[in-house]
Amino acid sequence: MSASKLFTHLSIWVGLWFAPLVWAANMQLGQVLPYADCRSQLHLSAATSFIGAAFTIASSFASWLSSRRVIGGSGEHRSNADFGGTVSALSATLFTFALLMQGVAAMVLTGCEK
Amino acid sequence: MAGVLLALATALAGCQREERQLRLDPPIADALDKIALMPNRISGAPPDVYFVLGKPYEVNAYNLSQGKRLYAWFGCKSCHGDGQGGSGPGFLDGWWYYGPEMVSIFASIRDGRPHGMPAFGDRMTTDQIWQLAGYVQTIGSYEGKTAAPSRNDEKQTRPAENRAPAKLLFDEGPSPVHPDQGPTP
Amino acid sequence: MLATPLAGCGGNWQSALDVYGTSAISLKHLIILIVAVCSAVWMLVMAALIAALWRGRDARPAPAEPGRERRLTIAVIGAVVATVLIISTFTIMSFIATRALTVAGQDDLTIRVRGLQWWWGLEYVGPDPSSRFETANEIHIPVGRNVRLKLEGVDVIHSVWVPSLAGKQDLVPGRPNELTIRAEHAGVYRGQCAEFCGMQHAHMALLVIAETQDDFDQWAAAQRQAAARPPDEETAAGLQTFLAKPCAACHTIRGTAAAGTSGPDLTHVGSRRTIAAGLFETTRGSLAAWIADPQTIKPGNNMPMVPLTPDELRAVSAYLASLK
Amino acid sequence: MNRPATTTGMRDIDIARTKLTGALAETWTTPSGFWGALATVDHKIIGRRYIFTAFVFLALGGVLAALMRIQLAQPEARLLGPDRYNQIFTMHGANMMFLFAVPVMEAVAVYLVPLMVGTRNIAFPRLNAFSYWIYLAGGMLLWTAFALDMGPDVGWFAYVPLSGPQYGAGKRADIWAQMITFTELSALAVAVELVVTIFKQRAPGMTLDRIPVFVWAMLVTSFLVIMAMPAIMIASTSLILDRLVGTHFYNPAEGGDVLLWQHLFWFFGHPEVYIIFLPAAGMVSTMIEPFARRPAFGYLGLVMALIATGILSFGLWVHHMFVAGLPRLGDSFFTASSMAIAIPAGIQIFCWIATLWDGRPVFKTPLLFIIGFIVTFVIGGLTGVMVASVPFDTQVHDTYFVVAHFHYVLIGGAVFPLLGTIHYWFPKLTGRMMSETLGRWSFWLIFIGFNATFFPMHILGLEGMPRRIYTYQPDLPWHGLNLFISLSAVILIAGFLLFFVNVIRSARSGEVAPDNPWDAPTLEWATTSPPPSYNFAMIPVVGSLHPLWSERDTLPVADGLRTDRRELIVTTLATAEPQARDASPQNSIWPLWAAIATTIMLIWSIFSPWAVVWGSIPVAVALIGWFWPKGTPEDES
Repeated sequence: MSASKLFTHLSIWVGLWFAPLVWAANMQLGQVLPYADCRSQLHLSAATSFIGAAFTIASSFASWLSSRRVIGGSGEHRSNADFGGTVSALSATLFTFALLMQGVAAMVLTGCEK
Repeated sequence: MAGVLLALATALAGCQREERQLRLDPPIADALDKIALMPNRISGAPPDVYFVLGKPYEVNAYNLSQGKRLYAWFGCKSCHGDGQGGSGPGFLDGWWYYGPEMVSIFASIRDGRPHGMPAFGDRMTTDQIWQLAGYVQTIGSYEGKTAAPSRNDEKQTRPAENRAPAKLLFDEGPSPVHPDQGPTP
Repeated sequence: MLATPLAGCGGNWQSALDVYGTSAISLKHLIILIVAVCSAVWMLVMAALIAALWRGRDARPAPAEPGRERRLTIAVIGAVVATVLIISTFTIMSFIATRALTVAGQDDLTIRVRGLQWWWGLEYVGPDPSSRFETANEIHIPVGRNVRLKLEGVDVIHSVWVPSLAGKQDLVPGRPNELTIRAEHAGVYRGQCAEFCGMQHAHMALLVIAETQDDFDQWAAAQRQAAARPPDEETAAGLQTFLAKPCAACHTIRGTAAAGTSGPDLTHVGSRRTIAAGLFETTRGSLAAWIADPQTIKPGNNMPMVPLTPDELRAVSAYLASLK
Repeated sequence: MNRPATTTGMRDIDIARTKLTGALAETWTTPSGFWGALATVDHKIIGRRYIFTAFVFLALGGVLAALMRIQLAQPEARLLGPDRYNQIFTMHGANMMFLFAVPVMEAVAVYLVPLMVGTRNIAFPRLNAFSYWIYLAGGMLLWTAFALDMGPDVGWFAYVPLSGPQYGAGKRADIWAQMITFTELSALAVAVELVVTIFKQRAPGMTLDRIPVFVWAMLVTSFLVIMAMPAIMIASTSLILDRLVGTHFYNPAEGGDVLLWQHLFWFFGHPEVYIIFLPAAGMVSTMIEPFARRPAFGYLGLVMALIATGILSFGLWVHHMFVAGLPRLGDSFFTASSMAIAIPAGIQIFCWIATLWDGRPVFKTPLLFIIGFIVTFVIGGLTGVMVASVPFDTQVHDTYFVVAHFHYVLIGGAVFPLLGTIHYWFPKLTGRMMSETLGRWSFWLIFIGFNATFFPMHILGLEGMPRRIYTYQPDLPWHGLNLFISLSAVILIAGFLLFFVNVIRSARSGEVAPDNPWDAPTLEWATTSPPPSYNFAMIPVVGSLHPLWSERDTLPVADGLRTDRRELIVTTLATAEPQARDASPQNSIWPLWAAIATTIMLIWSIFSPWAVVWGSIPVAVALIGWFWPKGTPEDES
């Protein structure tokens, strides 16, 4: 597989591999940062959640755009690109929703509640 | 197929080991109290009912684990430590003043012994004493019993009972923990 | 959904829907709101399902219409958007209610709650050591005050749950937890261990008695006292039996030689409403039945069957019942 | 297809069509007789065995449930003591989760997935045989122990310290932990086979967007198994180590942590729910097509929902620990993820309703079960949203509300589709149709009995009845509902009995089924009922998502496979272009020996850590026999 082909594949599916990674990382931070939030009166976990949401929504767009590019081109596998791009974009949107809700949680709660 | 046979074989042995006899009928408890000791109060014969029941206090996992509970609750640790000994003798050194038989241990707990071992006969019921005796024998045992309890959820001072701590420690060489202990074997 | 079976609500003393604690009241509002919205959602989905099935009962193939798929797509997207909105509302409501779960005011009364197989050990922790005292299985609290429960799992994991007052919280060995409760009305509220903890998990109840500050102070003062001397000959004999038999090895009666710690403190057992972790009302008879054969009544619990003569049994139960 | 330059063996293109099936049958058949049955690697035979065994465990688990209902019908009942009751509810949970629900889903996939993707056998067929034997051994270990009064009594979740060395007396908890190892081993093996089958053995032309939804569901499920099951194997192994050799994973006094167990267990335990539910959702999406007489609406949405649910399921586990005392903010992150999973679930529900809306439903038994599934699963999903909320959960956690919730999700969400599946694919499994009359009767009995049994449990939970209690006191207001539930359970049990009667009667004397009785669009219906040992005489070539609808008369086929040895086509991952011909293994008795050796090692290791050393020798011998080169060279053309 050539480098450019690999890149195309990765970018079509980016919403399906990158967005979950961001979300999973934020879940882990959610177990760590509340202690820091509570001590320092900051909203670190809110910040990471919203930054994560920005990343996931970007990956959703990236999936969509690169799949459209392949479909617009003349190469083979256009149906696969359509499928992969749509599934990835939709999934990334879902993870964005989860991250946004986590951000809201970090705004409502201080991290000290046990 | 072999798995089935193996499972059956272990299970038949395990049957009695896993049973949980929660209530002892008072007549049986009475009968269990009637041990026959040698005149020097060392060794002797347990009552017949003990064998009829299948030596439940040596081979039954539930009784052994209850014995472990009683060991902590009745303050055995304050003199005997976690089997290591203290102001009282340890059980891990391969040395039993009054013999390793269940009846001797039962008698020691029930009636007490010279040099400070109090009698627990009026503080525990008969089956509790048997449970505790079974457990104490396990600590000082040279053979690991599969029915024996394992480690406690607390700081560890010795290998767990199911690993025959006495044997493990004895292999390392006996270390006297009490000056009155006598010659090490 | 909630109407019929709650007819007997008046006498229900362990219910998340019959609530008298600050926390439980706000939780009940949340529960009713979420259940109502969810019921509406379910009915809408069922209406759509029935309509879909009804529509298609005509076995002829539908005429091909242009844009049918598109209309379906729009309908499904609309339903998904509605779902997202409802879910977001629930989530945010849940966060706000979470914040309200942990309000601990000043001037709290603190009670150390220890979960054991299968009873509750309680220690009232006052500002100075002399005001401390121990009891078991029955918490008295003053109405309208925040009470902080410091939760310790001693052997296995237990969970304290008095649904009429607050949600539950686990007692985890090695990890102390806290739960704040506050009763708005005087009354007797029943709770129960909610985390499976072995053989007698079913019989590990806890009573919370909320009373006025005066009544509470009076009760606390009485609990701080050592046990009264046996008032008559029979109870005196009962005390003697208690001390001479295995009883004293596990139970404490302050003011006597009995100082065991592996069973509940019995100094004022006669003043508690129930014995054996909520199993029976405390009477002389129930005490005698319990002592006579604990393993038949509560199989697997850690109280042994102590052989007593009928006279001894009568005396011990009379003595314990006299420990007000 | 590309014609190879040189021919090294007998190919299907070289012989006449009439002789072709005979030659293939000779190559692929399972020899009759006892040893032939033990040595078979045919995915259909193993799949049928797997399904049958799983249903036996379902029946046994049902008996336990009935015992519990008899006990709970009256306050302070004395039918069962606490010791027996604790064993029974533990066995019920462990049996239903580990010996029924997960295996039966994988079993259906073992049977169907190779047929649905149009190949001749599952990937790694010998591993498949091994996985069945290991599963059987694990089930027998658990049930033998139970029959001998040494069944686990610590709950199917086996929380430490109750299951730990100090409070779990005897070998009961070890038997639970080792049973986990058996079933996880078999589940992992099947998952690996399914992933490779789906990725590399799809019929030519079956691009990603032409994979049947059930196959997608099994692909996602297999990945969940591969990622979730190691967590529980680590947990159960470290539990056995704590209990047997005195390690301190869960001992707080020595730096262990009792909550570590809960994290490990639920990191597996929550995806587990989706390991059971996703295949069921896939079954519904696949079954709904012939009964709505139109393609499932929103293929992309359905597949996206499966994948997203699968990933999200790894971020929900703490919602089982909301009252364990973790920081509320961390808990709330899990509330957010748990709530988010309602969205893909909603997408699927809406797509199914849209399919029915636009279709012309045929009210046969499988569709009844699909409708029953939607009705009950929506309730289970909505109560799932409720328990996902931290404050709500503090009141209902560990109460009968949760019992009601997960029975709605697992019976309503997985067993209903599964029963529909059995009715639907029964002709493919046995060559006979199931009785429609009995099917309808059993559906209505199960549907009514189920709701009457489990709906009142919601109310009991809110009224304060905790889970896992062996009895309750008469002065608590739970008696009436409990009696009602126990009586309703009779209806539910009657429904299941009728289902079993239907299965047995139909298998022996049901109407003989045609190849495609439901006019279904997927590939498994392109072959005979039941399929021949080689599945397809010629491998089909797929041009659409619904090959049997778009190519009603003749399905295009690929040729070039050898007939004198077991061969199948390997295709590319994304686009399913033919890549190579690959040999598929012959029957072998060695997987059975390997399973027996593994069983001995695993059971022995309950009693002694040395079993791992000495027990691995026979395992190694069996594996050497298994993989011994047979001298058939790879045919690389």
